[in-house]
Amino acid sequence: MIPLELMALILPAVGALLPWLFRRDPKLQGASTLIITVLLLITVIQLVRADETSRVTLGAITPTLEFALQVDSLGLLFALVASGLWILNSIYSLGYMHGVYGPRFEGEQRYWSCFSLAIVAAIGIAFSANLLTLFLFYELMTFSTWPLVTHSRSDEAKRSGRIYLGILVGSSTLFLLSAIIWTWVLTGTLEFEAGGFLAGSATAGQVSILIMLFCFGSAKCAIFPLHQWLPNAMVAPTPVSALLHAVAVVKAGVFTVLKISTSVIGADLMMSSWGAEVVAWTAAATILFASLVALTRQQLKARLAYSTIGQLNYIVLGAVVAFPAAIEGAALHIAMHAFGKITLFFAAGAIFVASGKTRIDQLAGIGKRMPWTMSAFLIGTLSVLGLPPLCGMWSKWLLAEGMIAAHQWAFLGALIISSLLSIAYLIPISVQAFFASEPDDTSPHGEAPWTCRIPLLVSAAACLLLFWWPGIFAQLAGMVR
Amino acid sequence: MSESVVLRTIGGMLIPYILVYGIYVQMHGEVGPGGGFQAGVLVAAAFILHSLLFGPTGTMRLLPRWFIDLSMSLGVLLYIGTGVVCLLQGGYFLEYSVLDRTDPAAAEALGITLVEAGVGLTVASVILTIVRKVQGVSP
Amino acid sequence: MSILGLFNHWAFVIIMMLGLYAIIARNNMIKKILGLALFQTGIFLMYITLGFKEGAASPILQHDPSISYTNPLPQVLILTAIVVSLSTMAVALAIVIGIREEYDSIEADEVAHLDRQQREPGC
Amino acid sequence: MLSFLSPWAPHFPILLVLLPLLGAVLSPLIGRGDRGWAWAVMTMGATTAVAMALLLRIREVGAVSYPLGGWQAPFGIELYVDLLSAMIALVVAAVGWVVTIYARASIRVEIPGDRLGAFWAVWLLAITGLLGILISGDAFNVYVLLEISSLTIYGLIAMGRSRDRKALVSAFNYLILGSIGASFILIAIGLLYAQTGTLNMADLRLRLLEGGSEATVNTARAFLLAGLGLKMALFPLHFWMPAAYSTAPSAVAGLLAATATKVGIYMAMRFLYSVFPTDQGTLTGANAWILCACAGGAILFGSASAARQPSLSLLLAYSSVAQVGYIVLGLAVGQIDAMTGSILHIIFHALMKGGLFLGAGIIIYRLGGNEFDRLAGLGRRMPWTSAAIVLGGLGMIGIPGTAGFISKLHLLKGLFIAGQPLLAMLVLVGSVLAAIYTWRFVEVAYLRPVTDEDPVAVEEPPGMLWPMWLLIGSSVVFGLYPATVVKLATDAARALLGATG
Repeated sequence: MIPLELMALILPAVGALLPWLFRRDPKLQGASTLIITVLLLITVIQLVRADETSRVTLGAITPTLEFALQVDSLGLLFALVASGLWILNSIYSLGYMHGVYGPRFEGEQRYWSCFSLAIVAAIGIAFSANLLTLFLFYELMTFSTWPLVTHSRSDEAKRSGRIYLGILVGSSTLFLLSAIIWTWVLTGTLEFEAGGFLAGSATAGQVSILIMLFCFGSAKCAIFPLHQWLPNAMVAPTPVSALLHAVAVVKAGVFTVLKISTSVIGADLMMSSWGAEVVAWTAAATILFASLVALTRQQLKARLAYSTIGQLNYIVLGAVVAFPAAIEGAALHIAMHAFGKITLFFAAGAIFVASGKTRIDQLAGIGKRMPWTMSAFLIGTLSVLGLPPLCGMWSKWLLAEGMIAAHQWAFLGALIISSLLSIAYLIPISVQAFFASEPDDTSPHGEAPWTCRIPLLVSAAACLLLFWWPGIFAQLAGMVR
Repeated sequence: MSESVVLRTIGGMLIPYILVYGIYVQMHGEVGPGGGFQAGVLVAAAFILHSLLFGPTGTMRLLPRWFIDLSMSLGVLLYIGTGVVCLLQGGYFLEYSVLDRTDPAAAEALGITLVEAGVGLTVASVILTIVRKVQGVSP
Repeated sequence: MSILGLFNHWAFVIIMMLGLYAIIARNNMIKKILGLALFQTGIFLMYITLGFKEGAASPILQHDPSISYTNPLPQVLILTAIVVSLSTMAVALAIVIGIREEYDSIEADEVAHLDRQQREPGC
Repeated sequence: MLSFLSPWAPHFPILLVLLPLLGAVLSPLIGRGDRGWAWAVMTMGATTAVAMALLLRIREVGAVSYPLGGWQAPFGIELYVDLLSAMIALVVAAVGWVVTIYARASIRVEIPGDRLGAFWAVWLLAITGLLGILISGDAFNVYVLLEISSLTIYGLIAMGRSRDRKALVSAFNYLILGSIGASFILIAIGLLYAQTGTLNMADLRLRLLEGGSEATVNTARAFLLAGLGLKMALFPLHFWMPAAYSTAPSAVAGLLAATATKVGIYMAMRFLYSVFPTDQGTLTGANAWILCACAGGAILFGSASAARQPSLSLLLAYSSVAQVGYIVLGLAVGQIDAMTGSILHIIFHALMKGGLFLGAGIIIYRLGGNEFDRLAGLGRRMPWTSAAIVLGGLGMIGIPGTAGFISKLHLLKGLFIAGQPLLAMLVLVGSVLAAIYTWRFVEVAYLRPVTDEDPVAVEEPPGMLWPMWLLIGSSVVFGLYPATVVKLATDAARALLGATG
């Protein structure tokens, strides 16, 4: 019997092979991916329901240093979000890719295969038992998503790919890896442990430097000044932006930060170290900076990307402030922001498929032509803003509670100001779409195909439902603190 | 190739003596100065002289390429073979004394003679090959 | 120990440096090889002088226990090293013959020039 | 597994050189072409089996000594094999075997029949020399065997003339520099002999520990390091290597990249740590600093130059310059984890770089050269070759999951423990530079469209493909399941440093 944790890795890995096996038949490629996604979700749900989980060893370097999996609540939260949204995103991909690139687009196998590999990496990061395993899958994620970013193979894609890889690989090898090895040298272990294992092995100065190395090393969390890769990655097809650059990749970054805060360094050390403060201020500054930049961006996807940068740094802020409520809020924000932001990206992609529009000023009056899409977009917007009755409220609430409990008024202020700013850059899109009149020269178009519409409606509905029944996500996030 | 009759005659007369001297150095190497290296060079010198006097093609006919190649390999084989026989006799590689357990001293002498013969054969043929390469005689 | 106390070292270093100079300064490949040979000969000299002992006989076994011999081992070693050097010369000459066949020159700078020429229009 | 060899167990060390030597000698009698190839493959297979058996035996009984001719050390010539040398010998033999299998097709197109001559004999002789260095316990024999391998390698490189006449020039330059390097080593050995009166390496150590003229010993060490630096292409003595590797026949380049420089590094380890006296197992003063500086320069210069080369072969060669830097860095620090990292990198780099050069050779075989201009769209034209090269490149970067990561991990750990975080940073910067040069290939192969006149798909000869994948694949397997090798390397490093403690 294969352990469920391993199963969750193997399934998407098989999913990465299937497109090459079925290269002759595109229908089969899509169908097989869908089956895999559903199986993966079932596996993850089984893991959530399981009472006890065991440690699974994948390989060993030395007897004390292994590639190993170990499930915990934070990991389950991330895995559940990633695998659940993967289903929606695969359906959406079918509609989007065939709508934009034609029924048999070039690099189809590569597209599906790399997508599955990115999910392998996400699951691996979620379930990793130690820093080494986490680093393994962290890098796998970088390299498996590069072909997706450069999917169009244009010069722009090539340039973006260089920035993408340059920042992510550079920061992870220079900072994250050196932090990991330094931790290893100081403590002799890399195994995650609830409450951290660094206490007692390192001086205050070392801890501070380590915190900074770790946080700037996981540049996937898009902390300033290492955020530039994310807007650049928007050159990728929208499903990639939706799942990977709003959910899987970026959340892998903040997940790493959160995990290190809770299970490597420990909340107590975090709260007392100046390194955490440096990171927190940087995160706060990033939040405001990203919100301001978002205001100036006219490309819809670019604006969403900067919004993502801001939202990600909420999580980083929560993780480094490290008060229980802040940690819980940060963990919950991984899930809640995911549902809201993926809805927005799905809608942006649907608009592109149906009308070919990418700029915000082109969207005047589009609500009448695409009522379903734009309604979902509105719901997503409100959820990202954190307004009731949408799920985004819970995580922001908890984050704010954490800041208050920690007496971090400046950071609370940053959260509030950025929320106001996000009203300024997101709401006008919907307002314009529904209430402005359409320019005369628009060519008529209808809604996007149903394969695009259904996923976005489902995710919008999820935003609503999760407000009333945050259920399992809230439970898992509660267990993290 | 020399056109001078004097050189050809005198040189031709010298060749057998050089060869004999080479063989003497080879055989005497076990008890005095000498041995395979020196003998090999002397023997080769005889044939180099031959090729200078009568032209490379003449020597080629005398000692065809396949023969030189063969003796090159055979020389090393003789060397290794002696060592391997020692191995098979239960000794270490090149431990000659095990060749004849009743008379280790004679066995030593036998072993060293065989090995030196191998060295001589190889050195002579290698030097001839090098000289031919420089002379530009292609096979 | 006086400067001249290690006379043999001075000799071998000077010979070596002469060889090295030829390798570096001479353009002709054959002369470079000759320089290399000189260089190696210097080292052989060092080894052989190592085994020298004043007033000692050459190491050929004589049935007289009172005789002191020079150390035979360096000579044996150097015999091997000479063979190695000889092989090096052989390989070097073979390569130079090849260069001559391909480039029709054995001057290092001319050969380098020909290579550069080949590259430029080739791209 | 290899139990049928057990009656021969005491003789494994000599068999390790005897088999390829016998193969080399008999090879001209067997014939050229395919028959010669089959013979070479058989020979190397047997050699690999012996190397494997030797390693297994040493793991059981510890280091093995073999007195040649029954003369006991320190009077006779001794073969001495310990864990370190047995591991590297296995790598040399196994990679040699795989490359021999590969060589069949590539030699056929790159060396015309009338030039083939005694190719297989020379080939096997080169491997004999390399294996001999590894198992020799006698300093002078190391020199002789080093020259045997070097001379044959000069010849092998020169055989690249049919594809690129520059091979002759690079072989000549390599010969001159290599001979000077070897002469320096000869001087060093001579000085050591003058100081101690012995050539046996274990005995040398004992007598050097007794004391003596420090000036002589230091001079000897300086000559040795300069000579070995040339042989292992340590920056700034690396000039010969890119030219030689990029013009040699591709099978030869694969063999050299995987084995030749590694054996030079092995000699440095052997001499610096188990012959010369060390202070508590570490190098001190100028020795350590000069080596660290050279290694650092190699990493930065090699990686940065690799990113600017016009062809894949040159890129790989400069990458080798950098990788030698990593290995020497671990060697110079003399900390046990760093040394483990170095030993691991010797092994893993042999697999990866060997595989990469074989990949570059397949491209030459099919496209006639591997300048980047020709490689546009290679990802679709030769998917398997390109994929292997990318995988090998990831190993050069040290991405976790590849073998390169395992060795770098240990190296970095050692550098941190030794209190050299700056050097560790240097290694990491090198990794980032490696990402740049690897990605140069990736962008050309996968993002640049295929030029119109070229046919889209090119057949990739399976006889060359699977040896390459064997090497690259094994590096990935070792990246995920390295425990056994790491254990062996740690033991070897401990023995190497502990012998001095």
